Parts: sequence; structure tokens; C-alpha cells
Amino acid sequence: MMNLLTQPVGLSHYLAVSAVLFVCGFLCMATKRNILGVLMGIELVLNGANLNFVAFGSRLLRGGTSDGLGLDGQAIALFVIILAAAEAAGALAIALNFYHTHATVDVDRAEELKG
Amino acid sequence: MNIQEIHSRLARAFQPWLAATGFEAIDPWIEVRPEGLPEIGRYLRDSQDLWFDMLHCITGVDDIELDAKKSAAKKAEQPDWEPHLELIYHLSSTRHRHRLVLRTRLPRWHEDTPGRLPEVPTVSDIWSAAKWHEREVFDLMGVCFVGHPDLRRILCPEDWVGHPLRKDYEMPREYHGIPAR
Amino acid sequence: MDAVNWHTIFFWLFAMLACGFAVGVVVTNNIVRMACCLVASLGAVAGLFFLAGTEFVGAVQLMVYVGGTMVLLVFGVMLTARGPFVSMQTGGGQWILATIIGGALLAVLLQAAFSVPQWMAPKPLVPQAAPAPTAATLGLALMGVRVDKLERPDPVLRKGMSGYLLAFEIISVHLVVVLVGAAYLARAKRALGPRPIGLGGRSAPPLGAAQK
Amino acid sequence: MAEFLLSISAPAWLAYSVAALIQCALLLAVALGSAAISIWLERKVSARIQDRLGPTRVGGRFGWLQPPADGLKLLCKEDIIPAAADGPLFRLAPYISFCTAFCVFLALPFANNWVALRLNVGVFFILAVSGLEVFGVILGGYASGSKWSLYGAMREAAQVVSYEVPMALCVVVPVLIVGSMDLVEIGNHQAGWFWHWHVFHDPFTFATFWIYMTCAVASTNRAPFDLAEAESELVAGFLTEYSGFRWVVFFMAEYPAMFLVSGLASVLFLGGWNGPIPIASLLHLTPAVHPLAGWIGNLLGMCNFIAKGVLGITCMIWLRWTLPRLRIDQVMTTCLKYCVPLASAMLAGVMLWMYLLPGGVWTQAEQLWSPSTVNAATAVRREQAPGPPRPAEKQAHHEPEPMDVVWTR
Amino acid sequence: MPINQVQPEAVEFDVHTDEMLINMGPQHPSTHGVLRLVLRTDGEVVTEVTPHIGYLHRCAEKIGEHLSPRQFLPYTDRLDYLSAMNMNLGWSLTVEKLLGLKVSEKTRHLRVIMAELGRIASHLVAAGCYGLDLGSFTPFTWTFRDREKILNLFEAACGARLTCSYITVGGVTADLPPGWLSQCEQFLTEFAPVVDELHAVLTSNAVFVRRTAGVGVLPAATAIDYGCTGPVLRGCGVAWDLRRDGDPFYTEMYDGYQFEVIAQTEGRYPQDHPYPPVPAAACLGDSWHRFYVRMLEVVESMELVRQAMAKYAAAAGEVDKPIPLKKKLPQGEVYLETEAPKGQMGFMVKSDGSPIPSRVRIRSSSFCNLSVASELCRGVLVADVPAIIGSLDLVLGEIDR
Repeated sequence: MMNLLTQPVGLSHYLAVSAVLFVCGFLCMATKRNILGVLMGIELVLNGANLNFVAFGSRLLRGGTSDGLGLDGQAIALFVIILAAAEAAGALAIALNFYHTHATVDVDRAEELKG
Repeated sequence: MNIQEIHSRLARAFQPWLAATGFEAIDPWIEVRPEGLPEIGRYLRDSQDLWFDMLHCITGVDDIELDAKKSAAKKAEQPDWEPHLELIYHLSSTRHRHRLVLRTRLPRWHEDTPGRLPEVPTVSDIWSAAKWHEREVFDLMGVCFVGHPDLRRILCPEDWVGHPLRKDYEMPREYHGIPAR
Repeated sequence: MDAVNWHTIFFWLFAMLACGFAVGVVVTNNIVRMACCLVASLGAVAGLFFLAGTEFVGAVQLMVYVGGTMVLLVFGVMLTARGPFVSMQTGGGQWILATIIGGALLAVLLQAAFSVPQWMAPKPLVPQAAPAPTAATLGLALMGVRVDKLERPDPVLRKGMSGYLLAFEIISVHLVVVLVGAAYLARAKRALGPRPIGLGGRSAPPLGAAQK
Repeated sequence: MAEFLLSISAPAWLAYSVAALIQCALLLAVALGSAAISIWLERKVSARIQDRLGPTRVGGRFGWLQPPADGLKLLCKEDIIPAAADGPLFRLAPYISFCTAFCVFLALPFANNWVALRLNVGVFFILAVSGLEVFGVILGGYASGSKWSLYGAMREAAQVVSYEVPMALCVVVPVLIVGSMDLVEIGNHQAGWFWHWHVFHDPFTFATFWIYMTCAVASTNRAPFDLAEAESELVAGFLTEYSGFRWVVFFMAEYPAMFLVSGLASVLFLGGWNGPIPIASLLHLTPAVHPLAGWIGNLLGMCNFIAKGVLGITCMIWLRWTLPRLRIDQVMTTCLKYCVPLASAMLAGVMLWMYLLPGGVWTQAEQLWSPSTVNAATAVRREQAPGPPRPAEKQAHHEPEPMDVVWTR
Repeated sequence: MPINQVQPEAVEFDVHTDEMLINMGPQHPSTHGVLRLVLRTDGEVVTEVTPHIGYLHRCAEKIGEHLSPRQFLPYTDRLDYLSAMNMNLGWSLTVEKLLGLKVSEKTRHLRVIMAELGRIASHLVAAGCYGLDLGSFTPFTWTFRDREKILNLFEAACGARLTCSYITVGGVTADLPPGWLSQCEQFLTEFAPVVDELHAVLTSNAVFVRRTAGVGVLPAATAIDYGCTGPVLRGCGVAWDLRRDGDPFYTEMYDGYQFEVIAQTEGRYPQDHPYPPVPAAACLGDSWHRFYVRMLEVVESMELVRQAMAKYAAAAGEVDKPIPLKKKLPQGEVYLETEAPKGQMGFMVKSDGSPIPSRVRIRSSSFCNLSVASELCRGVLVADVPAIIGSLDLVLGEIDR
């Protein structure tokens, strides 16, 4: 990994980037007190996973038709994106409701189960 | 329906509240006592053949002679005259197309103690037009309308002192640092 | 430095962007700044998708994820932010603990990423004459005709012929159900009860009490 | 371009970067040029509508120097940032809008194969990127800190996001007819006389064109739908706090978006670079004859395309200066109650039509009319669609071109 | 409850937002002059509108108590500065009523010409600004182009375009210059097609109809109760026009003129002419009807001006000269209302024999029209408030006096 600029980029570089994204998402979920901050952490984690799928499924990196994921990688990435959209909508609805009743989006205050 | 019929109609029901009448003036008028205003107004608006449903405007007139010579001459003419305020109500009926002028006479100050405004029962619940007109007369002429929903100054700033349209009103020297004279 | 490999330059550019903004999301406290950094990092990830040759997924990411979900999130941020720039600090202790665990996790993952030899160097590139990747094959795969598996030699791998038609249908139904549910959930409950104008309706929220 | 530079033995990385720079410069010129032209056009056309002359004194008789004059004036205006503003976001917002509006030009073809980046998912890419423009607006409104600009930003965001849905539905129709999302391919599919255009393909596409135009006008916040900077209610919407150069950048985002949307309409529905009369093919200016002739043919095509774009802009301007503004809820109802159902109905209609009469109204008529001329017409069209041989034919035998399998030409 | 006014409670808020107090004005582009509206909004729905006036208060009534009637005339120009001629007419007639003065036939017809031209000019401004409020700029330029022609006519007659002080107590300051009548005739012929264009751009324009039909519905009873007059009252279907039902002293001026009161009675406007029909969405008393009444009144005024020009040319004798500057006023009090373009403009003069009146009272039509605004704007959307306020056609000079 000495001369980065010219050394051709391999699959593992993509994995490294997705790992960084994953960890940032994890940290974000762990430390943020705002519900929406946690939501953003989830988005980051999902993106990290997506990058992995696409990296394994891409034609250029895995060199054509050998043992790579082929189209499955891209299809799964598509499904993940769509499901993330649905999940975000649901989570936001809950967050808005929480905000209406408790007038705050601070995670620590969400103790009671009622309402 | 001319002024005499209206007067006779009113006299039948509200004789104690009717004061002078001015049939031969250019705009014939009827004078009523202030406390009788709401009932007379409601009667004028609701009775079928009168149906005065539109209040055009309420005017406040300050009848006072400032310099002594003129007031002495006036007192000689009409012995019972002394400085007073007048409220003039112009009414008309959109159904019968006839007009009426009501007047009331008020003391310049309540129980003659300068600073306390004369009081008149409001007619804003009968004609909504009166809501803003009464606020304007309160603001400029200084007449307190008892029962008005929200009696505030309408044209002058909220914290203005004095009532400009009174004859004995003198401009304040300055307002919030702005020299006025 | 004979021929600088374009692929590498752009890869490092997008990678740096993505990771930088991801860290930005974690570091900043202001919720609006977090949202913007997240949008930027997702855009960079979309760039990576384009680089990896999967244009369709990149475009979908841009449109559905960044154009749709993120707008939703930004709307959420604006509707719940009390003051214009609300920010909630997290306790110092949590930070240290989180970074330790995060660092450990990162080390493990990186080690795993770079351990497998054949992942390191890419296969000799298929000759440039390889056709421009059309989205057609992916589109057909979604519809059920696995074009790219037609001539797969060994029968086991050829099994996945049915494609993703079923999954595609399930996802669309799922999406509709979730969105309708979310819309219903987010509806303000005090719908039809008479609301006195003067008092601003329901009990005024405890202003400022909740935030430090 | 890059090959040309490589041929004069420049180092590879220099060649590629220079080529990229030239193309970027060209595109920037097109974006800013279209902005300048549409500003000048707006002034002149609105003047004519309002029975006055418009700029005449600035530079020559027709005041064509007016846009640079405006630009200069705005440049030297003071750039105020309100105290309550969130500094970095406030500065960043206009550039987000401008970048998205600019990088959509990447995928827009001006003539046959004259396109900066020939994406296989061209149309999809354009829709995706134009969806991002709303971020610039939201950030601008939110970062200026004032109640009014937040109002304007919210309104515009809701409007643009909701109008993306019917617009996407309308764009799917031509993609359905051609079978590919590649804009160059869509354009080439409409070669030949003007009745080959998609807009005359069948009644459904004709209706889709008009729905597309309404959604396009709404998504660029123009004419009856310009809620964001509704002067009479919200002073100037999210633009209230911007002044000087940042305000120019915002407008540099809006005007190219106008050109872009009408350009996309012309490629998808009005035959892009194929003029009403196929002059290029009649004069045999095709690359098959001689590469230079092909280049001239493409030049003619480009003029066609730009003419249609400018025509689209004039219609938008004409709309703006005659119609009053719609209320926010009316804008939403037109989107949800009229555009979306209509667009989906047209989509279903076109699918049905494609199944029953594959070629479209005129090709069917031609077939019924005289089978012999058909081969000539299709021949013209096939020969007329030059450019790199379509990947389908070149495709290695083992992977038959899926499109041919499903949709017969 | 008029159909368009949605009960604030019944409206289902999809997302709850806090109540915002928004200041519209005093220097807001869509309020005509210095009017400040404080809107209490919940999201998009306006729950309460409180107008604040008094920014243009110049104590015209107090000054009236120090000037003789002819000296006070220029102040009446500045009340409703868009129709100065009608203001002068109102003041002059009131003082003539006090003096018991009758003007000659020629002067009477000249006054009708000037009053009706002033009405056309004022309604043109109303139409243009209303288009501006709703977002279309073109009608504004068209209407002001034609209003310029009227102002040129005024300038030829009395030297001033806006503040004319032309119709004075006792007559008119000067007779018309030669060739004025032909210029006026030419204006009328040129102006006729423009009205059709305005109808095409505004009245029958689908977007305009959607923004105004059914918006700000004012029931007739509330209009009368609040003292609204002029096109606002006639828009609610009440056929009340002072030129026909006014004070006898004023209606004598319109003796011998054929004109109808423009109000929708029994579902039909009196003048059945080729103008656009009433759209389905419009219900009596909404902003669309108020605008439509003004447009029809422009056509009716053009007709009146033609009749007056013919009568003026036929009338023999000279135009009356105004009364001397400091003429002693008889003892007494008089009140007269005239039909100004915005509504009924009332003047009251009380004098105690000296040449200076002891009390001058001005009843403004826009003052009452504005008072109904808070009633109309309850439960509408923010974008409707300028649409409603614009349809009331307010001028702040007249409201604040």
C-alpha cells in the first residue's frame, strides 16, 4: 500500500471504505442523543453494507464471470436502498409522534412506554 | 316615511328618552338621551317598517366657545347653552331607502371632573360598523363607550395622551423625542 | 509514474469524501450540520457505485436514497428542531467508551479486508472491448430472466434462474404498507376536537425545559 | 478528443485531463450561456407581452448586452449575511443548487453522440440529480434563519419533491417506446420526418408530453407554480436574505434548469436533434459518406436541439407573464389529484398501444398505406442512425441482445 | 358559515406546528399603502387577522376647523389619492348643500364627466393591483397604460394629474380647453377593446378564478352590518348605489342619465352583455364578484361619460365660477354622501355663521370595508389574505385621513 496513487485499486480498498462507513454509523448510533442522529447512524451502517454488496457484485473488480456475486450483488443493493427508504419513513413517523407528545427528541428522555 | 312619522312612532314607545327635535334643519334630526340609545337603536333596526340596518357613521362634535366674548354672546342668545359634546348617528335603511339623524348631548367631562371621559352605552352589538367608529370617536374626541368589546385607540398611537379633536386640545411639546411644535 | 490509473484517482477522491463526511456526521453536534454531512457522504458513496461499474445502482442511490430519504430526514430535522440551531452534547464518558469499541471493530474489519490475497489485486481487466454495461441485464434479472446465467457451465450455479421477480413484488407491497402506516402514524391526533384559538390549542409544550 | 490528443503523443494523463477540462468548459459555457440567453429572452418577451420595449439601450439596438450588465451589477453588490444565519450553510446552499443544475448537463445529448458522458442510464441519472436541487433550496431557507425564508423553503421543497413523481412517470413513456434509457438512443429513434417524433407516436404520448411540460414548469418553480418566491405573500421566499453574488448563483441554478427541462422535453418527445425535415439525411451529410459531413450533420442537429430548447423557454416565459400564481394547496392538488393519475393512465395507455401497434401511429399508417415504402423508410432510419454500431449487434453471440427478444423493432 | 371558511378546528392538521404571529406590512408589497396586518397562523391556516391603521393619519378633520371650505379642497384630493375628482365632488356638493347653492346645467354635466372618468381610473388601478397581488404582472402594465391617458385628460383640464382640486364649491375652477371632448372621445373608443383583454387575462382566467372564486365570501347581512359600501356591497348582491338611492341633492346631479346599479339580483347582472359568465365556483359575495362588479362599472361609467359629453356640448351658457374664498357660511349642519369608486364617501360640515366651519367630519368607505377584513380572513390560507385584502380595494389615505 506504499504508492497509493498508482497502485491499482482492488476489492479490499472498497471493503476498507465500507468498514469505515460502518464504524462511523455504529459510533453515531451509540453516541447521539437525538433520535434523528441515531437514524442517520443507521443510514450510514446500511450504506457500508451496500458498498460491500456492490463491490463484490461489480463486473470490473471481480473480472467478468468468474466466482463473483455477479448481478445478485447489485440486486440486493437495490433492495437494501428501497427498504432503507421505507424504514426511514417509519422511523421518522415514530420520531414525530414522540416529538408531539414529549416536545423533545432527546433519546434519554424516552423512558415511559405509554403514549 | 318622513321624520315626523318616525318621531311619532318613537314617541309612542320611548317618550321619556326623547329630547329636542330639529325638523326644519337641512338634515332633520331627533335628539335622544344617551342612556336610551341601545333600546332605540335596536327598535329602529328591528322594526319591520323602519328597518334602519346601516349605520353610516358616528360623529363627535365639541360645542364650546373658547374666547370669553363669543361665549358670552352665545349665552345671551340661548340662556340654557353651556359647553357640551354632541354625538351624531347617521342611519339609513337599504330596504325602505329613508334616512335618519340621531343626536345625543353629553357633558364635556364625566361629572364635570376634567380627565374623566363622558360615558355612552355602545351600539356596536346592534350595528358592527360602530365597532371601529366608536373606537375612532373615543380616540379623537374622548368619549368612553360602555360595553364596547375592545375600546382602544385606532388612529393615534396606543400611548398618545389627550384627544386631538377637542377644541381645548393643545399639541404635546414632543412625542418620544420627536419635537411636535 | 507511467500511466496514472484514473480509476484509482477517482476512487481515492470519492473514498476520502465518503469517509471524511461520515466522520463529520459523528463529530458535529448541530443536527442540521449532521444531515448535510450525511447527504454529502451518501453522494460520495453513489460516486463509488458509479466507479464500480454499476451505474444503475448508483443512479438509484442518488434518486431514492439521497433525493428521497434524505429529504425526508431533513424535513424531520426541521420539524423537530426547537431553536434554529439546536445541539445536544453527549457526555464525555460515552465518547471515550464508544471510540475504544469503534477503533477495535475498525481494526478487525480492516485486517479482514486486506487478508484475502485474491481480493488485493484485481483480476486482469476484461479487454476494453467489453460492452458498455447496460442496465438491461439488471432490469431483466429483476423481472425474472437471469440473462447472465444462461450459459453458466456447472448446473449448481445455474439454478438461480428464476431471478428476483417475487422479491421485487414483495418489496413494492411492503413499501406501500410502510408508507401508508407512517403517514397515518404521523398524523396529529388532535384532529377534530374543538380547539380554542386563543390558547393555541393543546397544552403548550414545556418550552426549553427539555434541553440543557 | 482524448484520442486526438493521444495521437499527438501527449502523455496519457495529460491528454485525458485536457479532454475532460475542455468538455467541462464547453458545458459550463452552455449552462451560463443558456442562463444569459434566457435572462435576455425573459426581459424581451415579457416586455412585448406587457406592451413595452424591454432593454434597448444596453449594447446595440436589442439590448443584448443586458445579461452581462446585470451580472456585473450583481457582482459588485454587497454580499450581506444576516446575523441569525448559520454561516457555512448559508454560503454553501447556492453552490449545491448550481452544481446539481450544472452536472445534469453532463448527460444531456446535443446531437447524435455529442454528449459529455454517454450514460446507459442517462434519463435516470438526470432525474436523480435534478432531485438533489431541492437541498440547496432547503438549506438556503433554513440557514437564513428568518421565519419567512423558512416558509418559502418548505413550500418549494414540498412542491419540487411532489412533482418529481409525475415527471418520472412521464419520462418512463419514451423510455418504454425506445426500450433503453440512453438519451442518444432515444433521440436516434425519432429520426426521419417530424411524424416520427414521439409526440406524434400515439395519442397517449401526446398527452404525456403536455403533462410532462406542466410538471417541468412546476419542478423548476416557474410561472403559475412559483410559490417559493411568491412576492405578494412571503416577500421573496428563501431568497429574501440573499444578495449580490450568492443571489446570482441561485439564479444561475434556476435558468439553466429551465433550458435543461425544455431540452429534455425535446429529446424525449420532440426528436431532439432531428429537425422536422431530416435535412442531414436528405443531403447525405452522414458519417457513412464522410466523417466531416457527419460532423456538419451533427452541427445541424445541435442547432435543432438548441432551437427547441429556446422554444421551450419562451413558452415558459409566456406562461409566467400571463397567468397569476396558484395557491400552495392548489399546486399540491394539481400534482396529486391530476398529474399523477393522468401520467399513470398515459403510461398504461402507451403500454397497451405498444402491445397492439408496435410501431406507433405513422409507421402503422405507412405499413397499411404502402408496404413497399416501409422498407425504404425503415432503411432510411436504420442507415440514418449512425454512430458507434449499437452494442446489440456487436454483442458476442452468446448473449443475445435482450431488447430484441422482447420488443420487435 | 360561508362555504369557503373552513372551521379552524375542523381542519385536520397533518403536522402540528406552533402558532406563529406574522407581521404583514406596513411595508409589505401587497398591502396597498401603509397597512399592517398581524396574522396569527397555525402552519398554513390563518386563524386571526388584526389590521393596524393610523400610519398615514394627517388630522384632516382638525385642519378643516381652521380653513374655509375652498381652502380645504386640496386636502380632499389627498384623501383617496386615486380618485381625487370624486373626493372634490363630494366636498363641494356638501358645502353647496349647506349654502343651498344650485349649479348650472353645463357645470352639472361637466362634473358627471369628471366624476365618471375618476371612477374608471380608480377601478383600473384596483384591477391592476389585484392582478399584481395574485402574481400576474401583465394586467398591471396594461391598466396603468390606459390610466395614463385619463390622467392626461385631467392634466389638460385642470393642470394636475393626481391632485386635481378641479371641482370646487360653487362650480369648477376653469372650463374645458377646446378639443378636450374629442380627446376624451378618442380615449373611450380606444379603451373599449382593452376591457375585453382584461377580461380575458383576469376575469375568465382559470388560475385567477381558482384563486378568487369562493374566497373571502362576505354574506350580504354582514356587509350591511359592517357598513361596507360600493363594489364590496354590490358584490354581495345588494343593489345599493347612491347615484340612484342617495341623498336627493346628490341624485339630482344624475337626472336624465340612463344607468343601472351593477349588482347580481335574482342571479343575473343587469347589463346582459358579452362579458364572461359567472364561473361555477364563484358564489355571491366572494372576491371574484367584487372584482367583476368593478369591471362592469368601468363599462357603465364609459357609457355615462359619453352621455354626459353629449349633454355638456348641448348645454347653453357658461360654466359656473367658484364662490369667493372667504364667503360667510350660514348657521347649521349638513351631511352628504356621494358614490366614490371605493364606496360611500360622506362629508359633514357644521358652521356657526363664520366663514370657517366649526366641525368637518369625513366618513371613509374603505374604513368600513377594512373593518370586515378580520371577519373574512378567519380560517383561510396565508396565500388568500392578499387575495381578500386586494379584492376590498383599500386606499390607506382615505382610511387614516
